Amino acid sequence: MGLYRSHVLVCGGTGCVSSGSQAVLDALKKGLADKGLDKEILVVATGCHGMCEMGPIVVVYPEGTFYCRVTAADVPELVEEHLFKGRIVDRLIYKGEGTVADVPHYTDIPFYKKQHRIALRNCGYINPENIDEYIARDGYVALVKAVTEMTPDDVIETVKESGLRGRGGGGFPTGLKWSFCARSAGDKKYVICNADEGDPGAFMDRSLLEGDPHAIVEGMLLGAYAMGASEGYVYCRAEYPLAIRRLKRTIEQATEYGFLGDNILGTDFSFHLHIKEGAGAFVCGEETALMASIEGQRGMPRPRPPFPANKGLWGKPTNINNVETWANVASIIRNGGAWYAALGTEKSKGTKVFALTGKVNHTGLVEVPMGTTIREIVFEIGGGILNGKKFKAVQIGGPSGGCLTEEHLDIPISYESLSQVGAIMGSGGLVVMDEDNCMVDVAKFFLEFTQAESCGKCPPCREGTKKMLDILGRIVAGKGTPEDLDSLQYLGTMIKETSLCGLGQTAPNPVLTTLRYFRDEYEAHINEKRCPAGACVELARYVIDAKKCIGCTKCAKVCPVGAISGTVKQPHVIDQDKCIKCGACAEACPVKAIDRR
Amino acid sequence: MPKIRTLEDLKKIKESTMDLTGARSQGKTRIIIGMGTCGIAAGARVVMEAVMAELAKRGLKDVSVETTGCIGMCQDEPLLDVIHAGEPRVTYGKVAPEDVPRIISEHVVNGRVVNDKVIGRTD
Amino acid sequence: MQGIDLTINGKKVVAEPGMTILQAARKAGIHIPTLCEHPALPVAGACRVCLVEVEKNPKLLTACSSPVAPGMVIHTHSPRVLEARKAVVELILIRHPLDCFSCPSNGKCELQEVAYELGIRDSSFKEEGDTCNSYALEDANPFYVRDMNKCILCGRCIRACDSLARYHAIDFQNRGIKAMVQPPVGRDLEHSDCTFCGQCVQLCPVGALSEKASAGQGRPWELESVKSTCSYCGVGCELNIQVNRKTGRIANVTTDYQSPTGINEGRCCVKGRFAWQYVHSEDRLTRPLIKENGSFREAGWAEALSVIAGRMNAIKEDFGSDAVGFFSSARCTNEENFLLQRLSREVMGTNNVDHCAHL
Amino acid sequence: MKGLGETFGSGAMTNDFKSIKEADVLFVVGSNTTETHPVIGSWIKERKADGAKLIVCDPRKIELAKYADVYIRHNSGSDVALVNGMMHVILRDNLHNAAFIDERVENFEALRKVVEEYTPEKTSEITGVPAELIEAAARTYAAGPNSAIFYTMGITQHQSGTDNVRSLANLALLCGMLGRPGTGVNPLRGQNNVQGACDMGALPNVFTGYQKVENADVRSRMSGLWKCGELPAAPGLTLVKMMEAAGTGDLKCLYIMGENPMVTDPDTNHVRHALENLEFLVVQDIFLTETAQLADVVLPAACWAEKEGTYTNTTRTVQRVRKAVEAPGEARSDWEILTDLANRLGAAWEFKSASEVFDAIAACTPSYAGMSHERLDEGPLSWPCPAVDHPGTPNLHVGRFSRPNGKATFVPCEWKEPHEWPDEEFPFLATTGRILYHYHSGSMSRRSAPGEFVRELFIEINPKDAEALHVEEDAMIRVTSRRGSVSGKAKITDRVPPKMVFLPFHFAEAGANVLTAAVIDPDSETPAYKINAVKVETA
Repeated sequence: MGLYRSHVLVCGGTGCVSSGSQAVLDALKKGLADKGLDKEILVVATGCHGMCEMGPIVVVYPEGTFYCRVTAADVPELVEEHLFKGRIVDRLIYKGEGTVADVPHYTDIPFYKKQHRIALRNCGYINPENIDEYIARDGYVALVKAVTEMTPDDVIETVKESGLRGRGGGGFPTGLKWSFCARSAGDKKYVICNADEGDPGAFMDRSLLEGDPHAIVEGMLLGAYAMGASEGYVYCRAEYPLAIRRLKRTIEQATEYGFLGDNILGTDFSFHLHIKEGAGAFVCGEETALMASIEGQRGMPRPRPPFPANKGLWGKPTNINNVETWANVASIIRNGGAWYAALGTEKSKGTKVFALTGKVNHTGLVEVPMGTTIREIVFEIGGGILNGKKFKAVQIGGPSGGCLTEEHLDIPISYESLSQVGAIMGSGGLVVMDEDNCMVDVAKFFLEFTQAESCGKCPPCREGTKKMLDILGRIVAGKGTPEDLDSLQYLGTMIKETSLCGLGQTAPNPVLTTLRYFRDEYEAHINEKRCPAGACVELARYVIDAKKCIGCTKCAKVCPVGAISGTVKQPHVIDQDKCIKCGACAEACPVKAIDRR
Repeated sequence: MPKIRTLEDLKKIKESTMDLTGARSQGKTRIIIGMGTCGIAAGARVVMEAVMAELAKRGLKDVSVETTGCIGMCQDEPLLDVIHAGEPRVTYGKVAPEDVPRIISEHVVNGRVVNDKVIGRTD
Repeated sequence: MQGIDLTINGKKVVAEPGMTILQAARKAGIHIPTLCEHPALPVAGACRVCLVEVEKNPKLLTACSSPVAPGMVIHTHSPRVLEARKAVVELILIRHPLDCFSCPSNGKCELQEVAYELGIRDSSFKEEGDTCNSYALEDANPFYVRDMNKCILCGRCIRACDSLARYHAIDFQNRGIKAMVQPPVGRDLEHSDCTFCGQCVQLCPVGALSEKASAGQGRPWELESVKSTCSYCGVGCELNIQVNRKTGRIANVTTDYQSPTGINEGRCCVKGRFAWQYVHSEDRLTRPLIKENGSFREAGWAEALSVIAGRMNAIKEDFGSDAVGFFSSARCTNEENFLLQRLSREVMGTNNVDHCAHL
Repeated sequence: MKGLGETFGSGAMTNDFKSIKEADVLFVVGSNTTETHPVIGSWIKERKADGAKLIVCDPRKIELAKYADVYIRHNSGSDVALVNGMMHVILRDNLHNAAFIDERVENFEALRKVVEEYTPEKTSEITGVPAELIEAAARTYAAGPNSAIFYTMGITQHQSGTDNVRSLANLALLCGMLGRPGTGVNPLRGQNNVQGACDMGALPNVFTGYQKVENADVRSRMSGLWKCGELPAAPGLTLVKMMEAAGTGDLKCLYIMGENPMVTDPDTNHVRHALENLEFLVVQDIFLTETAQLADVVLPAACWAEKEGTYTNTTRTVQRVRKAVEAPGEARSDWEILTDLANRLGAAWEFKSASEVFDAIAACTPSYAGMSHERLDEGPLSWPCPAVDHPGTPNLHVGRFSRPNGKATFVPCEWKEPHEWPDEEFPFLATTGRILYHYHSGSMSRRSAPGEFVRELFIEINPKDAEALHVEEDAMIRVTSRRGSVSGKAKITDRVPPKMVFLPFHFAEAGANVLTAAVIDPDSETPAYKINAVKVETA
């Protein structure tokens, strides 16, 4: 094949596809062909770049120019100007906050500059459906190296040395976990990739599977080799059709190259990989429930011990890691444990991928070294709070994580530091909240999720979270009592103490952490029947500012319950007892004299 | 497709695929061709094709070929810049396709500037 | 196999390898309350009532599921354990109706026992309107009644159907507070794979499942258990006939999953457990009947037997022994079959005796 | 159980229940186990779930078929051909157990000659089963290592019933699947004490423990033990023959204890005629059954829960039955009634309890000699149990067969056309049997909860036929054979193959046995319930 002077990468991640990247891709191919540039310029569909709210994203190499929100209509200009004449199309390039003097290279953009991509290293950079591109990025080098030059123990030792810990949330040392499974006796062993990404707003697993599926497969192969497993499953939510399609393609290609199947690389190491589509129940992310689901039973956790390493899938020794964990393995084996361990904090090594969402300027996927502060993520990478509002809290670790405050902004993120303040790493959800968020309401939102997703097997999680939810419901409705706070505290503690699986043991976290850091908000709801953030409808109060009011009577006219009185040209007043908080008056007021408190 | 057995097998694939991804990192050496209307009028595209052909012929993977707009020395078009990482930018003027092999073999490969074509250096 | 040394509540205990903490404790005569656990069923670890404290272990462990390990130091009734256990039971009691007075399981209800043991009168978490009443009583079939308002989701019935009856007719449906044990979505029990062997009913720890025919037939403590053998198919399941001496009637039929003598290992089918009411049927014959010109009249034993003896002797006299025949029965006891063939051979002098062996 | 008697020397189930848990291959033929023996059915499913292979042969797609590795839906009455075909494959591929045969079995060559003919192709023709299924079944069974056969009336209730059993016995011998846990040829007996009734000599040709009445020594020992005179030497009439004799008037008096031939015996119309033709009929039962209504004297008996005694189950295991409640009114235990009657007929029996009767059994029955109610109160015992210190015998034929020379013998059989086959006039094949919820004549189960659940006769019919006949679910249809006609609600299901209907026989008011023929297996005298040519119409 000829040499291409330039590559145009079009994001093919779910996010960008949904915002029309396919049309852009087609338009580009056509445009280049028309201009006769298709011999010298290659168009590539890649996985997610992370910065999804900016999609569809197009990156032009070698310059690495980062175009965002590109539409098919922009393509002719892009071709004519940049690709043909080499003139950057200013209006399409990414502008961070404010203006940018000269065109930034992809990696100079603040969103990316602070990042350190290991798991995500190929996402948005290669065509995930082309195994050769993965190999061009040193793909499968680790596998060949391991199988031909290393003993299984060497592999485990390297992973131990790297300090890699479970990225699914538990944070259990991966190498140690592997050594358990490797040591446990069994004629047959399994490795499983947990791709049952259930946290609302989380999509790192999906992006990894879509953007660099071979890395996952290579990681699992290395694990299988290290632990002596001959069969593996990727348990992926059926809601991820693109990821599943790419995985299937990946398995085909890897099998064709002899990385999967019998006698891999001509050795007696054999490994067969299957895809199991999950129904997407949240609890199936819990490893024992996940295995039950693969076995065809209802996804429900079972107590451990016995641990999967001894009695796992179909009673055989089994090792489960999540997508991100597997995605790190190949790089670790290729570059050595020390290389990975050089990143991060003392106990939490390497990098972690976060899904940054909520009230920040740039939402998206972020991979940073452990030890990075929340401030760096929210304010430097995320570009700060939307519309210059005031930062209030971040919910870290998904629905069963904790809510952290201003005062935690500068703690370096690590498994230890987070659990110290009552949160968890979780799978890496990072939801930013501003002054408009009511923390009681936020806690209620997350608890509603966990309660609805509780499998119902154990009473603490099934009954306890429901009872906590009842109490929170009372509080946001202004019917709470001071005793309710003690009940919440006690229930939360007991649920953590007695629940069967991780889902239940962490479910109370949002409530417990908000109780800890935002108790005043709870008390405002209870004692003053007031929602400081003005978010809780039942507690909202509409008040007419006598100074602003011009007495036009518009408000009185629209009020459905006649709660507003006043004479023409005179300030009006709202009878709070009658008011039903519909907000019609505020909309009707021509001078914005009515505000909600 | 024969099954992979060794690192060698991998390397072969990597080699044959390098340009796939090589073009995605600004190479150690950059060749920048002025592609303004003036440049194109003066035959910049023919020059660029010659560059691409030469690189392909020599199997040079670590050279990125970029285009840029008019840089304001229209009288000397076609313009071709060579930048070795860490060295000043050398600009060649009135470059003809037949000059390309020389520039590439002398300058790009062996680091010897082809002085008779140089019209400027900038840091 | 050498034993595993443990300490439970300060007492040195030797357990066998592979035992769970619960088994080890029971062997040592130490009581740990349970709800979802049953020796005949696979472990679930669902109800959390058997949580115990194991030193050096940050989390409390369910005794029913945790294997013993050498040197374990276990506390089954430490303050931490008791608080957790109490909380769990009170959580279960939030929705569980406390109408024990009228509940068919009163006296054998394991939730009642556990609550009593922990000194719980009512759930401190329970609030107005918490008591579950969202499930309609299911009594469409003649065998047993389902009152899912009382279900504590221990899952014993599901495991019984799965691992004993081997039908998997029911499973958990829905999630969260709506989770409930049901036949497959859109089907009622009568149109599911359920074959009404009733093993789930016997294994239900509360009053969610109860035998229809047993209603009002006697409280558990009034019943006397008589071990016998099922009279239906050729398997010969061991059954326990529960008799209420006050009424002289059968209250229900159960099986014993721990019985050393039961060849059925506690299993049974719909007939063995539920097809016993015929014993008390109105249609039972209570006096001998003699037919006179086409219709029966009641008679005493002496009369009936002498009529039979007279006629049979006469026929033997007139037509010889082989003019007489005997049908024995594959449903009668060995003793009865033995005597009938003796009656035929020894007394009437004919080998004309057979039974429906082949039907 | 004659088929097994002559091949192994003993006619009972060869293995116990525990043995199921050790089988690697379960071969279930002519047995709807999950309905007729539910607990055994659950063990079979459990074993299958734990990794054993399951072969199911039945014209009806019974529940077990769902779980089968190999499911064979062969034509009714083609069992002999099917099994011969399997043996053909096994011999062709040298999968048989030569060592076992050399050491323990006779008459191998004869078998080889017979099964030679039954190539998969020919077998496929007779059975209507694809050749590859027959091959698969053969290989699976032979592979074992431990393969167990289970069968019920689906095998025995044919004119060729004994041949069917012989064939299965041949198959087991051929592969050496006997004498070990997890193997065996296991007839699952239908009724709770059918094994016991046979053991007790409630058969025309043998005393207790299958001691032949022809044998003079046996007779004299018995008369000695029973302190009575000469005992009759000539074998008596079988049940079906007695019924014939009653019809012709040769039999004058019949004493029926706990049986209801009006429902359970073939050709109900003939049975009624025969019983009415008797001079004197005594029926001893717990209900005024269809049969009792024809009696001259009816005696009220105590039922299962009201008496002491023992049952012997299908694995030859003797267990105690205990009195739980009082019998109603003046009803008495059968053993009391019989003792009373015998003494009125001149005997001098002094039995005071069922336990004493059992001791008398032990005294004259070698295989029961070591048993007593006292011992049985400790737990069940399987015969043979010859001495009080003998633990009983869960598995038969370990090391040695019960035939005089200790060896078993092959009894090769050729497949024969059934006595009756669908034709122009009677195009359907009707087969009768049990269902889970009822038992035999239904006199007990229909007076209990199950009676409310399954109230009346239903007739299984294949969707294709239902469509052809324009029959809807639950519509009344009439099934008519050369002997009679019965109506019931149509149950449309592919459990039955096209051109077959299935009728449970528990419902007296709509007795399936109106249809059946008194045609019997010449060897075992078992009625051929499973094959009846009938026509089906909307009623």
